[in-house]
Amino acid sequence: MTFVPKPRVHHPLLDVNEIGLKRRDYEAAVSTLCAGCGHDSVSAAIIQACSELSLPPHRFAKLSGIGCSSKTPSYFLGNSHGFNSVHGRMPSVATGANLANRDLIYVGVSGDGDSASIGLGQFVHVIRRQLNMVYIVDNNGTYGLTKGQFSATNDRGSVSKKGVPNLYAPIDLVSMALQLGASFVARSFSGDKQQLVPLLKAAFLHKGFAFLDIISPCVMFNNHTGSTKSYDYVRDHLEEVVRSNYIAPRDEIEIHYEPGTSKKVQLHDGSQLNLTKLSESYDPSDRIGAMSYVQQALADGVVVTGLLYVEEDINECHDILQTIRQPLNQLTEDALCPGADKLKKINNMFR
Amino acid sequence: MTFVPKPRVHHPLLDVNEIGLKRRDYEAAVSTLCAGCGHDSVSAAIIQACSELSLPPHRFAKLSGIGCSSKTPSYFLGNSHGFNSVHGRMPSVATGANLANRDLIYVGVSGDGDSASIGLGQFVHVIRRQLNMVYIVDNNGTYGLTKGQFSATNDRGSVSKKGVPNLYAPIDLVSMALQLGASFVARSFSGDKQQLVPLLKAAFLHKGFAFLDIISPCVMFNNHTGSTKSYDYVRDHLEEVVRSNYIAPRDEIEIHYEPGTSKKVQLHDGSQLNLTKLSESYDPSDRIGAMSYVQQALADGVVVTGLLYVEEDINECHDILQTIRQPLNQLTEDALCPGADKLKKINNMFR
Amino acid sequence: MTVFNEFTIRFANVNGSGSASANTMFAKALFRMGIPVSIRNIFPSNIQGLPTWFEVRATEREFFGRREHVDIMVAMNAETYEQDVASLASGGYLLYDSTRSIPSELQRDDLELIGVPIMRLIHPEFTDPKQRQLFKNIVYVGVLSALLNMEFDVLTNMVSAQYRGKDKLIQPNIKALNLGRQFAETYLSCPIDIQVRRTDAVGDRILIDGNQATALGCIYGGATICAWYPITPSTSVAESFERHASRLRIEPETELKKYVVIQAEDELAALGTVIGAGWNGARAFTATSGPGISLMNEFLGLAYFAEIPAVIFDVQRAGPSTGMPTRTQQSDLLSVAFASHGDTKHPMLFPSTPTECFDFAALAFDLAEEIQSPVVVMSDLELGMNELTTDELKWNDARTYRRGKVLNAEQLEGIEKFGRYLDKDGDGIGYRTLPGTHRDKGAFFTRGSSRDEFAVYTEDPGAYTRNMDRLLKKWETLRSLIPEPVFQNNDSNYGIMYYGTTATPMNEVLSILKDEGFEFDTLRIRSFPTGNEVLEFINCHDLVFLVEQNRDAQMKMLLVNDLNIPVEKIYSILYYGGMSISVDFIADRILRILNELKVEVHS
Amino acid sequence: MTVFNEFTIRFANVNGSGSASANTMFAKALFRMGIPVSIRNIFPSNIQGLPTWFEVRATEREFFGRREHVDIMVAMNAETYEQDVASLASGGYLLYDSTRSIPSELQRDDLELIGVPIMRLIHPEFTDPKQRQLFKNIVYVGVLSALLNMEFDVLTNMVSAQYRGKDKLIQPNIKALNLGRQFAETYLSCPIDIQVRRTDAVGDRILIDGNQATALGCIYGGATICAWYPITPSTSVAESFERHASRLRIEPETELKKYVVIQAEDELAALGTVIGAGWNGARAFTATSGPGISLMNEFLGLAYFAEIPAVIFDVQRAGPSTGMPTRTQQSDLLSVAFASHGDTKHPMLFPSTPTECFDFAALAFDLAEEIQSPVVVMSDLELGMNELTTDELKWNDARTYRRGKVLNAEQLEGIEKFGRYLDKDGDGIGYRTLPGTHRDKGAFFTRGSSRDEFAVYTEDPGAYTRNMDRLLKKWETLRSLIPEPVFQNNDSNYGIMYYGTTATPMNEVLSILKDEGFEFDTLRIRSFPTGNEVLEFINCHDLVFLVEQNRDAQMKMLLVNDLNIPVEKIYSILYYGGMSISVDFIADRILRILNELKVEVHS
Ligand SMILES: Cc1ncc(C[n+]2csc(CCOP(=O)(O)OP(=O)(O)O)c2C)c(N)n1
Ligand SMILES: Cc1ncc(C[n+]2csc(CCOP(=O)(O)OP(=O)(O)O)c2C)c(N)n1
Ligand code: SF4
Ligand code: SF4
Ligand SMILES: [Mg+2]
Ligand SMILES: [Mg+2]
Repeated sequence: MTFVPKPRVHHPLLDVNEIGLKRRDYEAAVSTLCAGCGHDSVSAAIIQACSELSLPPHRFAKLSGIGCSSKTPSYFLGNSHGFNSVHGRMPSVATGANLANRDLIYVGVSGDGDSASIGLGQFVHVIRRQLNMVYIVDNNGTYGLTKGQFSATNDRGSVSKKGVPNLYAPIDLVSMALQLGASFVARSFSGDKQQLVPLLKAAFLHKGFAFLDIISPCVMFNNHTGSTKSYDYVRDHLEEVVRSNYIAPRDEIEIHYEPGTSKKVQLHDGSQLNLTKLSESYDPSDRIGAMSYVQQALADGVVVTGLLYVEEDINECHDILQTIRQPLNQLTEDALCPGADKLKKINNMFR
Repeated sequence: MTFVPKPRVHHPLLDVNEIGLKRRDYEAAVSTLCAGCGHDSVSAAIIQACSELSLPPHRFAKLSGIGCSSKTPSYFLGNSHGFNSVHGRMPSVATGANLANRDLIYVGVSGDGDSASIGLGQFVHVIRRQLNMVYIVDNNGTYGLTKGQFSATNDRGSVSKKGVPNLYAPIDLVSMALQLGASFVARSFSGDKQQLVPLLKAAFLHKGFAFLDIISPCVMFNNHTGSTKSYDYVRDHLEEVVRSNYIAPRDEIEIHYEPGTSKKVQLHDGSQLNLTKLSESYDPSDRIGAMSYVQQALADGVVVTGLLYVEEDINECHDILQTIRQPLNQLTEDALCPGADKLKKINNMFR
Repeated sequence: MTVFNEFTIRFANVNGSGSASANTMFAKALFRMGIPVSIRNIFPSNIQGLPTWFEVRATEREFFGRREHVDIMVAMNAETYEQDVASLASGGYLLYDSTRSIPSELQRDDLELIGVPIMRLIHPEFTDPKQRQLFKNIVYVGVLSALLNMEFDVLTNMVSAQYRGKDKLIQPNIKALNLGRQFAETYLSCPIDIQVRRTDAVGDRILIDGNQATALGCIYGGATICAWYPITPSTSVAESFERHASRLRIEPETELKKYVVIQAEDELAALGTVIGAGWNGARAFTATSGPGISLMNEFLGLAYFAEIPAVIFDVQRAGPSTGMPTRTQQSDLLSVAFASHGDTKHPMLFPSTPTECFDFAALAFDLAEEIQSPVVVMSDLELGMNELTTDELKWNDARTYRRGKVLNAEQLEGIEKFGRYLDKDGDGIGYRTLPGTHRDKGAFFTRGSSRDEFAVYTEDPGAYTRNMDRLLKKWETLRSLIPEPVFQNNDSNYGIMYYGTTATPMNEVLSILKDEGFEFDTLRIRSFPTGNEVLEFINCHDLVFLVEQNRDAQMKMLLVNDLNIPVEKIYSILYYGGMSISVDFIADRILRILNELKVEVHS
Repeated sequence: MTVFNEFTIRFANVNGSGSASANTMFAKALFRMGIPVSIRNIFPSNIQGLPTWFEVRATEREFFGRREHVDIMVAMNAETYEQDVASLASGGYLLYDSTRSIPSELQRDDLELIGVPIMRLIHPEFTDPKQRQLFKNIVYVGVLSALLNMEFDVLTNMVSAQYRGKDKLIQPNIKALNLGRQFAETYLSCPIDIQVRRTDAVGDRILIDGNQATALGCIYGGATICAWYPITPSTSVAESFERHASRLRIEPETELKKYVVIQAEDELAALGTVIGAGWNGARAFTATSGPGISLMNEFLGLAYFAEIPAVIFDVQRAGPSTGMPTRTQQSDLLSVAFASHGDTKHPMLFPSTPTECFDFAALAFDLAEEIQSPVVVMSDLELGMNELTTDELKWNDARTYRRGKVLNAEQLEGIEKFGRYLDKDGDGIGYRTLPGTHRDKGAFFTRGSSRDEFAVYTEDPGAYTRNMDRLLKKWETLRSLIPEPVFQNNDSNYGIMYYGTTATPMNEVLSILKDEGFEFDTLRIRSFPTGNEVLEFINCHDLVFLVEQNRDAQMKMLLVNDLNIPVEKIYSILYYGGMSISVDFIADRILRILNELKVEVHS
């Protein structure tokens, strides 16, 4: 994401971060989700990532659709504006918001029902527009808020709480995002903070559309044996292929990895991502290869995680549209209204 | 497609086909499209394919959305019912129709605006449901009926009639269909009848979801130099990777191809498809490989055509749902209403 | 003085804690003792951890409506304790968990306090925290059984029946019931002044919610295709349909299904599927709520104009937008009646009881096919999701489905030139054909654009106007097909009109008004459009109240315009807070207006 | 007797043949001679090969409305020849291509026939078939120039101006004009009895269509974001906005854009984008037509309830459903007014001229931000896509944008506790803040679900009801902000009300009625809701006509309910055939009703 103060070395032991804020400045209202819900872990990870990056909370705009997942923007960054819109249509609202003010950090939180069913068209088209935002799907394979129907990301044969198997093949949002050319595509697991927090940091600093599919178990309706989106199942079938490490611009820490398996990505604000390939055959800079890998793994029942693809220096939506640097919502009358004299000339075009 | 009389050897020189019908029995109202519109060639190919296969026209149901392309069902198979529904929502209407009567042949015609923008969600989900139908997109990269705006399948940099370049990357419906697990995926060109008619025949006999992305130039708004969906451009950039040949059950013709480059697919009615690989590195039975190939070609500006992927013996929607053999719309009161006695017992459940 | 079989009890719990099933057991036990009950489950729009209330009204007088105050409060949620205490009527009973003491400032002097140390009772008996949580609820049911003098074996039998097969669960449940009952019998003065006793006031009625009755109506009405998208409070229509159909609609030889349920990707696709099926001659429906109705607008217009049968159940909740998803309202009337751009009108049915949900569901399929148009059954959360004592469901085997004007191959043979949109019968309804019917006759093109009588596309103003006028004629035909309003004559000059769930409180309201000296005739509207009865009712009365659960007097607006009714005669009683409209609210508003108008006491 | 500057001419062509630009050139030439003109392009819903008509009315008397019959017919389409001949007034002129002879049964005795062998004239001069096709149209313009006595250099100057830069095209066009003119001068008796002559009746007016004027209004009104989805007849709003903005809204130093146009994936996304932008403080709009309105329902409800400014242009076409996409109607009123489930109401503005399209577009942005709600400008195909002689566009540089109640960081500093939905000013409108404004004050959560005054989610019936009541209060505030109706007083006891494009024929209708002895007061409604003027107008007149272009008397329905107006006083004149409502139709219906009511001749 763009236009945030450059974060400096993070000192986790200090009470306040680089911009003088405490962790609780990044917190918000108490969650009303079920105890143990994966979504709360995602919110916690967002809080940690933002606070460690020293991003100013009030420069965020949080957007969501409808669902348990879509409620979560109430539970992090309480000092930023949030917009809980309608089911499946967050991407378009985010588009409008972003176009109006390119200087904020946009984070959208959606659910698998919200994004893979009713919102699928908008999901695809916001990627096509390369909107500069972080798009998170709290993926639990179920419709939590309406009490446990299968969602379109649920795997064929995965079993409902009542023992009924899902009949349809899943829609894999990661494969879709890869195919559609999202410039940052990651998958993670709400139960794996170690992996999730660095990924979120990278996403917040990425310029362009950063997509995170976060498997986030629903303890109420989809955490039983037989479900492929339960904590246990995901832990057992997870394969991390790329580990990402965020390195702040002035961070002195030297990280050593096996040569050939590690790769540095320069972020536009000067910080770096260090990507470590944990799988020989995976290359996070090869979009088509990544797609094949992920699809093959899906067929094999393996949940591939990590920063699966990243491409810096792409043209985000404003670059494509060639809008001015200044946020459109800050243009005043002088800048917008051509005035009476000009109108006289315009009238002449119609004579 | 299912439940059609078995076609026999076709004698192209006879006036009537196997079921005693003439070509004009497959025709319909005169087209009101622009002279030279690619869509009319697609309609002509449908007429030819159906008549050569001796399929009974009145057992078809034709469905469409809105657009020049979506008008075309009025221009073929005049003795079958048609339903010109609303923009982008043909897939759901087709779903309902098919569920109501599994014994008809369903052909949906859509446009790139209709399927890749407003109808994208429905397109994806009808594939997920594996609906037994032929789904044709007359792909011209533009909104014909609303006079030439770019559609989402248009290539980045392709230029409008007024000279404005398209800013966004295209949505490739073929890649999408492959990724989502459609069991029959083809691309063709309205200007290539030789390729198109056999593909349509194969599609009509395929059991499951058969998708055809047919590049079909709009002579009015998208056939100029600089457009990547013009007749000239497509002809120059076309690469046929698999040639398909339909072989009727009792067809005696022996086809010889180089061993290793040819492959026979048994259709469920006993007929066969003979697929000839024209490209060394292409395998129409490898879904993930096909996806990579097509995506790579797209990046290289090559239009890959042919029967790109086919899988027989899959479970179509009715198999998945385990509906009875008899069409639901033919069930009578006896079969549907449990009756007064049963209701007495049901009442007892609520006491 | 002891009151028998007449009281309202409210349980205050935390949601996701299993309280609903314990509370339902309590209510059902009363019902099994022959006492008519109504139930209201007031739950938050979340899954776990927030306040929730469950109200049971036992009423031999058949006063099923909601009252503003309750007689007994089972206050199990510390968070809402204050407002729960406040909602008790004076002299009411407050049952609370005395394991922890309650701050004295939260007490009221005019209440009977019944402290039961539930946590403490549970603790030694159950070790698993989840079980402790669950059985807390059963314990207070046990306590109530003693306080109210309920037949204990009705409860224990219910437990046994419920867990048949899972026998391990029976014992702990009965233990928990006993824990409560024995504590009460030992330490509390039982029974209290509110008591129950076996009666036969229920008769052959049943206890069922509207959504389940609707689902059964769909099965009996011959629906084969359900396409839906989950949304509170309509979800259980589709889910019940699937459950019942999976037993009632299986082909025995093959175990294959004579029905299909499609969980669509959204509401647009749900209605699209229904329309495709209706076009192809199957009875199909969808169930949704407000946001779904909004999304279905375009397809509703298509079905109206292309004349396709479709049945839609709108289980209304509090709008606008996401509104209050778990609260009830009657506020989608305008939105449904005029759904979609252009000149459109859609018929609506308004059931008032679960039994009527069943009847109207089955009827809706007849209607939709007869008029070849969408029919929307307007239920609401109150009706759809709460069990109510209601007439048993009835089906007349002699009844046959009215499938409307559909020509088969034989009939087509006899027709010179088929014209889909000809008005052969002068009722505005044309003959249709289904795909695949005939080799070379009767095929036509269905479209949302204008066409002539032979289904040929046209932009001719004359053909377009004829078509639109025919649709108006169909609207008039419809008036004779829909259920007429229910009239209750008390020879009064004043009238009250209401519809749907505003019917539930009405008999008690009338009784209160009568006590104040006012008698009323009533008219329960059951459809839009209506027949002429509504106009007559208004004309025959000096003043007429119209009770609705919305802000904008939506039914009034529809009536005024559909029937050219004098606006000034109608007084709207409008409640839109999201709870079901209360007896007190209606009676109070009517009395206030009568007072303002200086209407004299009747008789 | 020669008539000057008063006639209607209709061109019958085949679409996609380039006729529209020739016909427009003809109309514009009249306009440049100082004669007020109105234009009606009647085109099919396809791209090429079907019949299309283009009508020009030249009228110094300012009678811009459509008449049922025309004075001159340029019959260039054999397919529609019969109906084209029929549409001529008695004594009218029929110009046809005499290259091929016309069957005599298609002739009428009461017409002046003007045969011109256009194809034959063209053939030797142009060889390219496409050119032949194109220049046919220019030839008949040349013929007309002689017949009507037009100033020829007005035409030749237009050709030169139009093709400046593409000089190669100038000569053949002028040649074609000359071909026609010279033929006429040589072989026909020129001029005919219908003639034009230079005048200054146009004054400083312009010739522009409503959509283009709307687009300019958006630019002047400060819109920075346009999100849209193509649909006839609204497409040219967005396309004109983009075209004009690309010249008027470029940052000179960087050549970057001070605006954004997003062609969304559908109408839902288009309005979603507008709402996101409005929430974030940019002026944003979408333009659509009926089907788009249907799809926008859910988002309209969100914007109403979450209180987000949004401007929507609904360029209406004939519904329902796909209807007649290239025909005009005023039939989306109910659909827009009550869009979305739950208790919702949306304000509408009704421009009658392109100038008012400009004014109302700019106004809509002020209104939307002031009332924090969607505002829908209701245009139609007739107004949006046809050029009309209209007042020049004016802008007062002293005017400032009214941005509504938005708190900046400084103002927030001064506030103890910010409450987004507090009604501080008693007008029902709260203060909002934009994202990113202040480090730790003023952030709040926007949602479509219910909340209290401090934007905290709640299901409390009291808070919900307060909020809904405040929205009603806002509705009342709105009445004072919208454009008042235009009243024309003729001291009559009878009134006519109309709105939008039904205004266009009205001055001629009044003149006809006056000739019959009836005078009327008129009221042109410009908004919904209205101010009290409408109620007063109805109260002050014995009978009132309300003219609309829809079947269901949609405006009447809105007025009756919004103002509690006595229904029986209003007589609806309804036309819904899809052409623009004609002078003849209105006058005829009004006279018929007056006759039925036995109203005596006035004065
Ligand atoms: C238009 C519309 N349809 C249906 C609903 C009901 N609804 C609320 S949340 C939800 C599903 C949420 O599932 P998901 O997005 O996966 O979120 P989760 O609760 O699982 O986190 C649905 C269908 C709605 N609010 N709006
Ligand atoms: C809801 C809705 N929005 C917009 C339109 C207007 N519209 C008609 S056809 C069309 C685009 C058609 O493009 P495509 O599907 O590619 O078909 P083509 O004409 O190019 O064959 C649009 C936007 C509509 N009919 N309905
Ligand atoms: S229902 Fe599931 S998704 Fe929703 S809060 Fe509970 S655990 Fe989380
Ligand atoms: S506009 Fe284009 S797509 Fe439409 S009919 Fe003409 S050529 Fe075909
Ligand atoms: Mg989910
Ligand atoms: Mg197209």
